[in-house]
Amino acid sequence: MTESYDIGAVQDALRRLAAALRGEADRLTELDQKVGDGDLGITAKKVADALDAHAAEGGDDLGQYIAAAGMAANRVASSTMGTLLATAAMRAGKVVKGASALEPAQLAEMLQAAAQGMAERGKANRGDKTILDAIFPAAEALRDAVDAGRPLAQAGQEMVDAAAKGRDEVTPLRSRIGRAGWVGERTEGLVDPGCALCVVALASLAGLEEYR
Amino acid sequence: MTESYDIGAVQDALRRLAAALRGEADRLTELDQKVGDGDLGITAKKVADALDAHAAEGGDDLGQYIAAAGMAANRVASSTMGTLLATAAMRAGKVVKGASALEPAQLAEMLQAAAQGMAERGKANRGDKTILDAIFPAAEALRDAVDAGRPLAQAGQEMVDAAAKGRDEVTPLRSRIGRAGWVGERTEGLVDPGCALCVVALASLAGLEEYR
Amino acid sequence: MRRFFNNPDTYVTDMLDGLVKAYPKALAFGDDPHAIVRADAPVEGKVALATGGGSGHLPVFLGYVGEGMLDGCAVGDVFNSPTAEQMLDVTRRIHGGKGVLYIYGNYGGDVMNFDMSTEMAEMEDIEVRTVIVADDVASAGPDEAERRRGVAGMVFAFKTAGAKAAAGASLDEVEEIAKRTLAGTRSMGVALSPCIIPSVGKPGFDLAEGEMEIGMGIHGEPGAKRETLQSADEVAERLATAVLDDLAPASGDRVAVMMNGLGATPPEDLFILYRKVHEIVEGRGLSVHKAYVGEYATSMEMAGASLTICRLDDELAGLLDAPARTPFFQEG
Amino acid sequence: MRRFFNNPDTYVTDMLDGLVKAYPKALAFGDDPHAIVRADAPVEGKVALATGGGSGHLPVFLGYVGEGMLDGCAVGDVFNSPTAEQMLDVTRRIHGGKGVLYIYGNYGGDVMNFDMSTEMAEMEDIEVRTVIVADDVASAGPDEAERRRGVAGMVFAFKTAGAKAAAGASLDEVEEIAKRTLAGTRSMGVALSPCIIPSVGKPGFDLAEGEMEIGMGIHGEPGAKRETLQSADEVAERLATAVLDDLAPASGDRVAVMMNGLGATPPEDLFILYRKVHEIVEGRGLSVHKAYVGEYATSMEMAGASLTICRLDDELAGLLDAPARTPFFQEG
Ligand SMILES: Nc1ncnc2c1ncn2[C@@H]1O[C@H](COP(=O)(O)OP(=O)(O)O)[C@@H](O)[C@H]1O
Ligand SMILES: Nc1ncnc2c1ncn2[C@@H]1O[C@H](COP(=O)(O)OP(=O)(O)O)[C@@H](O)[C@H]1O
Ligand SMILES: [Mg+2]
Ligand SMILES: [Mg+2]
Ligand SMILES: [Mg+2]
Ligand SMILES: [Mg+2]
Repeated sequence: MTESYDIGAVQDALRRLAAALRGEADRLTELDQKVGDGDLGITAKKVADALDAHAAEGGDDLGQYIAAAGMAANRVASSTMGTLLATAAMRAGKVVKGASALEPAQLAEMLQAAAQGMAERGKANRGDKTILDAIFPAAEALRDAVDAGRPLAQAGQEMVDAAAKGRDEVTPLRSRIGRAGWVGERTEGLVDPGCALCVVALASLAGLEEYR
Repeated sequence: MTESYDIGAVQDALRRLAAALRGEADRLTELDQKVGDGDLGITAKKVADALDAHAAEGGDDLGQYIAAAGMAANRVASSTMGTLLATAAMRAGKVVKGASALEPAQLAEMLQAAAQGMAERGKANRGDKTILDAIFPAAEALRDAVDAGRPLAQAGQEMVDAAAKGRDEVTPLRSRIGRAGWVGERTEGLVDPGCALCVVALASLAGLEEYR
Repeated sequence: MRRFFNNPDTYVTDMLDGLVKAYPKALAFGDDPHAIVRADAPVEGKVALATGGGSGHLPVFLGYVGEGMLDGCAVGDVFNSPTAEQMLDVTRRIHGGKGVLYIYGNYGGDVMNFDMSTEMAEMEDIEVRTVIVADDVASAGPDEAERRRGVAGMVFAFKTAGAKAAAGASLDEVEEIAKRTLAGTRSMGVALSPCIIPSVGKPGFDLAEGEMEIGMGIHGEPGAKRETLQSADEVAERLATAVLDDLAPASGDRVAVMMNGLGATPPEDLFILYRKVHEIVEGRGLSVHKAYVGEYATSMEMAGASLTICRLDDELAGLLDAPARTPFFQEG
Repeated sequence: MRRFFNNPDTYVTDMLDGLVKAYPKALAFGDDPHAIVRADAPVEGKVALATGGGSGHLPVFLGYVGEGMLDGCAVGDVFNSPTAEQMLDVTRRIHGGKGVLYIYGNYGGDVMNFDMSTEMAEMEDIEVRTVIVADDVASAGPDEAERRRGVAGMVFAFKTAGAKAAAGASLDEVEEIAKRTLAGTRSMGVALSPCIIPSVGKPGFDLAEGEMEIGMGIHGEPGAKRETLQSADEVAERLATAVLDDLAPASGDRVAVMMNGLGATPPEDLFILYRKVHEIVEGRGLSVHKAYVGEYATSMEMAGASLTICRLDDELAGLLDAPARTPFFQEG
């Protein structure tokens, strides 16, 4: 028996993601206040509302459905993170266009497309201390676990662990891009808000809500 | 023997007027600060400089020469008083156009033309508490004294006395025109700055420099 | 003072020097650097239009000198009248043989100096007529409307009379258009901050954050009332009601509406005010022929806005739409 | 806050509503009220031009939508990017069959959203090209010029590329004109006060009276240096020197010069600055083809100014002079 996600499971995942973003909004704002303009919590809440609204509607084509969730997020949040999250969802949806159920290999492919989309959209490099430093290791970990045939629950745990490890590895570094790039030296030792959001988001998708 | 003024006497009179305006500038500023915008001393000094410069040049036609003094004053001072003084000089000059010497009757006619010119220019009425309330009585007193054949020195004294009396009579009243008109009630009991300037100016022209 | 200038004494002459350097094909000096005329003045066979007044209100006054509007402008020091001779200088240079019309705001010093200039021009056989702008309903009641101050409404008279003159009309006709325009024009302003005359160096009055002065004049003359700042819609309603009640247009009338910024108010805010004004104007059964939203008559860095409404007939509407080209104003 | 608005949440939509009410013959909404297009869009057979960005900079961005300039604009919240979908809405409405050129300032959020919109438009077979404006020499050195912010210089690209498109040129040709214009365009600004985002309600930074920040960005991004406010001539010299040294035009070159006010700075002050800039420009052997003095790109009620210089060849000069009609900008 292969594990697989249908529309109901996707809707549940969106709702878990929305709840997590909303729950962590204040912490994300605090982190963004230190290195940016402090609007990341607002973005998280706006995106959460859009995802909840989207989850209330169904859809046959899961690819289009997930891409449309990205569009919905961008419609309410055009900040950097709003745009990156929208791009991620649109790219993830694109690779499974036409699917009515998603299997583990597809999930891994989707996360890689999402990471790749964020990289193309933001034109940042790994090591610039952005969300890329969390999402790329996570995508690689998920792909490796799925390729090795490990169960989805364990693969999810490995994905989130990798994201958190990526986040922590860049914390001592200096931000090199976006608003935080202007703050320079003072960002050393501070958690990148985008990385923090990435861990929260992936944990909720994997059903590991307590993970931070 | 009739008393008469030639160009040299007119130049001297302009210089006396300039000196008096300059000497009283601070007092005029103080008076204008109470009821207006406090620029009357600046106007007085600017006019004084223009008159001194004009007095340094000669002229054959005393009418044109005096009218030109008015133009010179207006060129440097376009405030209410600058314009009224310029008008007064232009009108006074006009009635003696072509003259190379001025006799007492002409002086009286000139002062009446000056007063009339100020009234037409400013469209104020006697009793509005403006310079008109000093210059009209002065012009009438001069005319009466000259008509009665009294010596010019005495006629001048009567002229200045009348100006001062006019000034003092309107002091208890409320200003009804110009910037002071906006101050309203609070002008009651305060000397009208234009009246004060009129007394100073006429006294200097009459050679009564100590008169205030 | 958060301002750019060199010496307060050369504030106006530096400004005028920069202006003529910026627009050498459009504007020229008279004999006096305070006399600014169209570069192609005089336009022979056309009635000439002149204005004048203190500096500090750009585009009023000299910003409206150009094709289809004014021929010349005498420029005084900040908030001070130019001299009669400067006005005469302008008058001589723009006279194209068909007379000169003066249109300017109702301020004592300006009136006296323009009157003096008129007398001097007439001695040189130049026929001069005068139309005085007194559109600010906050400055005096309807019973003494001739005492009112002149504010942004003058721009409508510059435009219609300028277009009429450009069309070859006589001095009588141009004068009549200016009068007809102003008979149907009313304005009122609200200030949120004072402004600073460079030679003075500090604000002429106080207006705290969160306060507004309804009806304040463009030099800071006291208004009707100082109050707590209200929402844009409420402010718009106050201005529109005062202006429309005084103008009393008939339902079905066509109007031009000017939502003017006094200096520091962003255009964004002006459109928010205009939005409500438009609703109120239409709510009274009027139709907006044309809207003017932006800075047309300012008071240096004063924050605030004024509303002007001008009732139009067919001829006035056509004259508003006629082409005009000045460094600050273009139409058609 | 000395400002007029209703609710901070409706600041931008109220503003846009007022704008379309004021200019109903010129401007129209797309499906989304943040999409503003020419009332006659799409112009069939013409390359379409679009821009977009945060509100708070009028006339930038949407003020340049009109004949001879841009076809549409996506409008974000104050100092915030519009969304990709709003840009797509504009793109769809203005596409006249010959492709769409995006010209906008170099800000992260705008770039990402325009890129996303491009991808979506291409899925609908609309060809989209992008030219990013990065003219602010204070924001990065010449070695990393592509990282510079986009400021008032974009107006020159709107004008030349818009005129080229109006003349029937292809997407390649229009894109090339925009690039050529910007390759010769440099800007730098100086701020004397902060501005206030209505939803924030207080200034984003402090700048005391008597201080100036040379090189500050139009959202208050830190500049090169905070100093004591100097005379207009000294400020003009600082800006002109920085801009000209970076642009390095050859003696004999023709240039367009824009002396732009950031919001609260009176036009009078801008002409005083321009006067000195003009002298410096001519002193370097350059000739001023055209001067633009006024508010072209603002930051709400910020006091300050920016200087932009654009090197021209014969074609670019002709395109600058070509007719244009927008609610905020007219030429010819
Ligand atoms: N060019 C980029 N590419 C990828 N991620 C970026 C980029 N710029 C910023 N980020 C991420 O976005 C986060 C900030 O998001 P957000 O607060 O929405 O930005 P802003 O407020 O500047 O628009 C940063 O912590 C970083 O992880
Ligand atoms: N319309 C008027 N007609 C005659 N005199 C006037 C008029 N208005 C003001 N004045 C006189 O002018 C004096 C003020 O002169 P000045 O300070 O130059 O005025 P402002 O500063 O208002 O231009 C007043 O004290 C009054 O005597
Ligand atoms: Mg942020
Ligand atoms: Mg942000
Ligand atoms: Mg005074
Ligand atoms: Mg005065």
